Amino acid sequence: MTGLEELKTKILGALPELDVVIGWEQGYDALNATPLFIRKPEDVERLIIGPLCAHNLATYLPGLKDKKVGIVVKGCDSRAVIELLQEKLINKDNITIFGLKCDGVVNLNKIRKKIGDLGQIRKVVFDSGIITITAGETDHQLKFSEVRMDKCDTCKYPNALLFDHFIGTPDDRQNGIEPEHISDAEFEKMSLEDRFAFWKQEMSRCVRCYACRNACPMCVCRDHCVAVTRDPHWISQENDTADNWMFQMIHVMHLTGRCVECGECERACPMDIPLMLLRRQMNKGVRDVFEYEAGIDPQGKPPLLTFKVEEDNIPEREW
Amino acid sequence: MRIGVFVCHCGSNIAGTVDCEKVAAAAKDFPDVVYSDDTMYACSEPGQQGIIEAVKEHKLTGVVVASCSPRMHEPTFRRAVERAGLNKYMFEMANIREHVSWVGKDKELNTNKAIDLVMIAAEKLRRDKPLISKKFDINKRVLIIGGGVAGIQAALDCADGGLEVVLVEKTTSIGGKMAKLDKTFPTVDCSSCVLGPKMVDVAQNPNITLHTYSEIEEVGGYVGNFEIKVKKKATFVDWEKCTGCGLCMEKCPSKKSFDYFNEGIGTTTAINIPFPQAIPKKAKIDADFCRKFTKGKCGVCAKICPTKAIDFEMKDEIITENVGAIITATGYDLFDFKKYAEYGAGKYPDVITSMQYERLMSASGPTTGHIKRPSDGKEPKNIVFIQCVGSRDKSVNRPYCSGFCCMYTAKQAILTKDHIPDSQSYVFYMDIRSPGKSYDEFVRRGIEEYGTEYIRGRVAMVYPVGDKLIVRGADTLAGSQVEVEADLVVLAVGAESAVGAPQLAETLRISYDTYGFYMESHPKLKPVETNTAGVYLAGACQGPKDIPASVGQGSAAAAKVLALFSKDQLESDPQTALVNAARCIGCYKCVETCPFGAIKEIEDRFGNAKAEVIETICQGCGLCSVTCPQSAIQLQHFTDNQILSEVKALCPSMMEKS
Amino acid sequence: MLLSNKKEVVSGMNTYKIASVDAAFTAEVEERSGQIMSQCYQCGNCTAGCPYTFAYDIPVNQIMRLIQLGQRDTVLKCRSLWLCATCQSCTTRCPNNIDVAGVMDHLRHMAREQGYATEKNVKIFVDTFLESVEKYGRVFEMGLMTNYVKKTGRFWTDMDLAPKVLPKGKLPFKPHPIQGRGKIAEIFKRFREGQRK
Amino acid sequence: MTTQMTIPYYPGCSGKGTSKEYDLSTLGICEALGVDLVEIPDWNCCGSTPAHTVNHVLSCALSARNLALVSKMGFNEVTTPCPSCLTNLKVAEHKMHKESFRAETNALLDIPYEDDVEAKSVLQILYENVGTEAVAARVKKPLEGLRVACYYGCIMNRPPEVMDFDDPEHPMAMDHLMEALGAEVIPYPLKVECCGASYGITRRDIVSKLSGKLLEVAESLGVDAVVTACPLCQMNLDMRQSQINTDNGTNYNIPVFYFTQLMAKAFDLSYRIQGLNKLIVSPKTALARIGKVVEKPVEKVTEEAAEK
Amino acid sequence: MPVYDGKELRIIGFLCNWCSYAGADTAGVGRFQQPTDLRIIKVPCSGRIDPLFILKAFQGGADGVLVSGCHPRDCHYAEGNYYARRRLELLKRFLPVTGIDPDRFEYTWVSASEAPRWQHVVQTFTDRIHKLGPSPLLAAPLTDAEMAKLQSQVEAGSGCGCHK
Repeated sequence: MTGLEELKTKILGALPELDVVIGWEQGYDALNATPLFIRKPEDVERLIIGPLCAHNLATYLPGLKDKKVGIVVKGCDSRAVIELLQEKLINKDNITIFGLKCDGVVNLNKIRKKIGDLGQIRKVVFDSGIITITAGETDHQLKFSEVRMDKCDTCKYPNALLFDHFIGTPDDRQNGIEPEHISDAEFEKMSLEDRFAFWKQEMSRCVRCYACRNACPMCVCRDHCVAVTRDPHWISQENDTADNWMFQMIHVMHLTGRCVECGECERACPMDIPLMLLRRQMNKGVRDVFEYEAGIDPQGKPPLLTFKVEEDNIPEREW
Repeated sequence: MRIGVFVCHCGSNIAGTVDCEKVAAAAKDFPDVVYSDDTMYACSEPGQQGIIEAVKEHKLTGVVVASCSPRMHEPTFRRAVERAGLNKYMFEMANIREHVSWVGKDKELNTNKAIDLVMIAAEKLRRDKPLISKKFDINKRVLIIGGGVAGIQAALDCADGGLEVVLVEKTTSIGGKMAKLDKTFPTVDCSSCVLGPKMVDVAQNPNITLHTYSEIEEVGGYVGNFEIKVKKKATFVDWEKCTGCGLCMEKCPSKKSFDYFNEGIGTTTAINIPFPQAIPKKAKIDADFCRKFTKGKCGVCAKICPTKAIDFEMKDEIITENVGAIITATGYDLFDFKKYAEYGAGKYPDVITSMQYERLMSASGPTTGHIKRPSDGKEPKNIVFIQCVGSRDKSVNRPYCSGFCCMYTAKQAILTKDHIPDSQSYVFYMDIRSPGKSYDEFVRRGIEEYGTEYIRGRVAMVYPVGDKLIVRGADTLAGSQVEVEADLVVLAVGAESAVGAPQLAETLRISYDTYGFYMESHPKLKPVETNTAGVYLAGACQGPKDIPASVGQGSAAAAKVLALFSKDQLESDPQTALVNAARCIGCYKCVETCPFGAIKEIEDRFGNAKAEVIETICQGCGLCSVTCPQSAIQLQHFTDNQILSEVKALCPSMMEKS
Repeated sequence: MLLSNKKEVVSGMNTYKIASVDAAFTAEVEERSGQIMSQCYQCGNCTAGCPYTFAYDIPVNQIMRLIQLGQRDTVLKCRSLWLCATCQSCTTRCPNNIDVAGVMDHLRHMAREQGYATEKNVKIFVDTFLESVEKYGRVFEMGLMTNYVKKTGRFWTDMDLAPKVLPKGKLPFKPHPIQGRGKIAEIFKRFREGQRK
Repeated sequence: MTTQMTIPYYPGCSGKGTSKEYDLSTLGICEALGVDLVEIPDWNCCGSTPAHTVNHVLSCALSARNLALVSKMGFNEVTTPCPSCLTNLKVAEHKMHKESFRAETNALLDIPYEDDVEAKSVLQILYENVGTEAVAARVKKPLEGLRVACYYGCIMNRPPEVMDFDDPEHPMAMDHLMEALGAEVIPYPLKVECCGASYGITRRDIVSKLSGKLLEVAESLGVDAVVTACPLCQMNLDMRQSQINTDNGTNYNIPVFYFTQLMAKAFDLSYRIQGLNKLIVSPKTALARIGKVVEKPVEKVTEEAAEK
Repeated sequence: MPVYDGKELRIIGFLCNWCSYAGADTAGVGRFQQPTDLRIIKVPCSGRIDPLFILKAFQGGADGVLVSGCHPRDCHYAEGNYYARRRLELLKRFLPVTGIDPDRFEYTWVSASEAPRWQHVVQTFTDRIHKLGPSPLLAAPLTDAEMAKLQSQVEAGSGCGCHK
């Protein structure tokens, strides 16, 4: 992500017409970024972009439906915007998109696993694929490719797909991308029994904090999420494995054909449950059956909201 | 809630393989069940009375009946519950006959299964809410599709009952198959003499609007308020001007057009009135044969037409008709006899279909009623009739009996003797099916008085030798092979569903069987209803039928429509979707998927986008409920919670398996 | 009516004891042939089309009926089985898609296994034919003819044709055995071993 | 003509004996049309009707050996002129789709057959792969004036589920080929009736009756010759014609050709290939009609009636 | 009410009212005998079936779930089964991700007149479920063996690579 100054200029130019522009700023230390809501020109100064800007800001858009909003998006974030537009959950007329090209964002959990919790981070420098993290007086050097988010390993869309302003030059990089995430390949080798036991174990750790849901740009039900209602009463509020499992199933099924794989659920999960594994696997089915990927084409139709009389990839029932 | 459970023995139908007392006893332990008993025949008057008394005595607020399929008696019990003073939707049924006692023999397992089914019915009932039907106005016009004898009868009966009728016929004249017949069985009276006056009545009845050479393009709306788009196909003749004088037919130079009315026996002119008694008696140009269309020049008819009715530029036209009910009387078509290559059908000119033979015998036919065989115009002396051509034949995918061929063949053999006294008719048959008033006597008369020779067996092949056709068949009664030297072979072709029947069914949203015949709502008790409210069936579109049966159904369907229209308003089924506005976020996914356009986009008083169901249009499929992620739209009586309660009852999460 | 094929006089009628139907026979025919006998509704189309009806003692539709009735002996003893040429007329035209010719074939197998050979010469011809195949790998037509005549004693068979046919040089007087004839003999040997089991 | 296709060839036993002329003319015309027929090395008898009347496993084993040999040659198609051989090959092919049956049959064989060969008649190859246009193009001496009835025999097309070629009741492939040669084809209604098959030896009365019927109808149509595609049919109609005449008190003198012989004739191939001297009933008179203008038969009435 | 131990397994059927429920009725009228395991929940249309109902059934310990609707083109509501087909096909492909054997779930189309077909479907599906045996339970705690296996897999770096 480059072109911070260019971005600032563009935002300043557009700000008079907008109620708010959402970007990122530094959080409580140099390693943590946090969303920034720009309302006044002076707020723009705090804006940052770069590999720390992991948050998918599109998550805020449905809540600001009636406001004039500007938003800074990476490639994956822009897919969420497109999907929301497709589903008429937001109105394009009210939105100004500042599109970026992205070289990947960091996964703080991975960093933490490598170097432990270092307390206050003073400085973070990215240079030629190496991150240098300074805590106290010590420098820690890590390969960026080892600590970036899983989704970046397989990212096909580094550039914002939909924008009003594009910052910098689009990246046409196509090499170095893994066709499939390494976790999927390994997961697929597991037997059904092992998978079942695996999820049972994972779900037993879920604390039902709903962070995954709250971080998800496509979870637009919010207060009306069926996971917490009595009518319909899908699951109890008891934190047991079976109900946790059911909750995650509800989340996945509600994302069928809609999930843009921004990874926010997994990033938000305090228990580090591999939620993206479920979503990637579901999306694989969607691709196989409907040759469809969510959040690519603003005019596209989510596959479960339409049908074909003769489906191309659904075999006739044999019996 | 206070639930009463009634477990029906259905004589021994259920009690034979289900321990009904045990089921009733088990139900006592279910939540909210305060009363449970078994009963001999729940649907009988005493059975219903028992339910009503129990409701009153035990202050029941909901009723479960475990008996037959709800598709059988749900309406019956709903009425009983209503008589008991409850809302009729506070009722659920457990199907322990069709789904239990009749399909399993192990009494212990059956009983256990029946208990489960009662349990889920009770669980669902606990979440039922009283529902009140909405009323809406009816448009008291009726659309009748098909102008054969069934459609004509239905049209006349409806019109006599004071209804406005729109009759749509796909050919240029009404009359259907019956108009082509020479005589009818078993009375041997002249078909067109019987039908003709009825056709004229249709033309003259001020209540009937007739659209011939027209087809149904689109059907929208619902019972009481259908909107129909009718395509009036271009005839290239302005019927407002055409007087049916027939001058154009005399002058038309294209005299070898296919004669559809005469089944291709003989030819007609490219501009033609199909037969002299046609209603309406108007000319149409067959563009496949008209020289103006095929060669670009001619136009003789336009020049000589006294009223200048010819219009070569005419285009198809779509008109809209609004009606409250629809009667489908689209009839049948005849089996394509060419599929019987072993009979030389379509290959040897003197092997013809029974309908072609009708035209050969008819005084209005191409031979003015003189039976002449197509090849050389000679009068045939030996005539062989082969039955079951395209009936009872799995190898051509027509395993069903067409029902009327035995009778018309008997008739044709008798008429043959009348036409040609020194002729001999042979009928190859498998079984003679003549169950009808005076039908079998008629067949016997053919055999005994007219000397028709019946030979019990199928025919394997027909081949020509000289100017004869050798028919080689079997006489299974004599146990031998037989050969007949015939001058003419008539194939008694069976009935199959009309061309385009499945497509029309889909337009009408009614179901049809494997063979394209329309499905009645109940094979015994609702023979002219369909499962789509406001759409009725008459005649052979439902299955092969002879004239009296078709006429009977025409009248029956008309009676159904008259009964429907006897009220000014209809009640809609209240088991419709309902939006919980508080939860609706206005994404309108439901609007997108609703097959009926029954959901509209509205704004609440704060200007928030919301969805709202039009109850009278909603058909209650529940597609919207699944589409809505926040479950803001719920199909009443099949809510998420109701289905969930059934699932949870059957699969209680914490249950440990041993 | 022209009943072209008047049947020759049939011997006296049997009373079939319907109560003692040999259901195992029906089942065996179904099992072997893969056809469902109850699908036959006796339309007679097989008999109508069968070119051999005139030579049969029981017409083919009645054979089908007798199978339904489980009349094992009557069926397996009948001459018709040996005269069916498997011309497929019945199978092709059966409205119920029953492979009638296939059923006849299987009946023949059963008759053979149980030692019936009502049309003896046909059986001799068949056996002689297969002997020739077993011996040489191919049919030696001249040898087949001589052997058949030897076995049946019908020395006059086709004598009239000899002066016409022999000069045409179409009938070699010596067999042309194939190299792999041992392999063919093996096939027969294994087959017989299998049958014994 | 250059080779268009190469296909393994199964002549059948009679091709090496009583139907030598069928074999020779088949090879000759195929060569002329660019179809390279490669005889299966060391093929064996298919067992014909006798084998399948005794046992299906045995019968299929005999045919499967030949199919396996084809497979070994590196082909998955084989052609034979003889319908009886074809039936056995196709039935074996058909039955051995089923795994259990295949295993049972392969148990009798040295080389197992792997369910990978399809058998077709020479007629089918000529009609479908070569085509009537190519045949017509190769004609040097058209058969104009020759009136023929095409007789296919009972098992060339039946049962349709197994044979899978042409119409089972009114096949037309041979008719079209004869038309391509310039012959006048008279519609023959008994195209698929049985001739009496191999009962000539055991029950001559049967053949006399059935083949007699075929000749009776052919004669009534006024044809000059009957054209066949089956050695057994040809033998019954030609070689046994004198017997038929004796038994039925008739006096037919109708030559019976293999369709390949007439093709060879029209292609003007050598006499050896035409093999007309092998026929029992002399074709001289019939062949003399070629090139002569023939009066139209009295069919006008029919046409007029049809127009009415 | 528990299913009969040893004799029955827990099989839930979701049937549309117009075709398959009616088809099951027709099978009953025709006395087409079937195994008793299946418990039918009637819904108006296969389009009413939320895939989550099926997952809910599995969560509750169902051993098999069968969905049956009108044949494509024959939906009483014109289009319901087309949507259902998409949802159910995806669910079928997703089930193995959760570790539930996809053979435990089947969807099919049976019309009101197809009694023999319904019998065949019930028989085949029930046989299949009996072959698979009882489904694993989410509610039951992991056994020690399962725990140890998982642990060793994670430590060995195989299995799911998410926690490497």
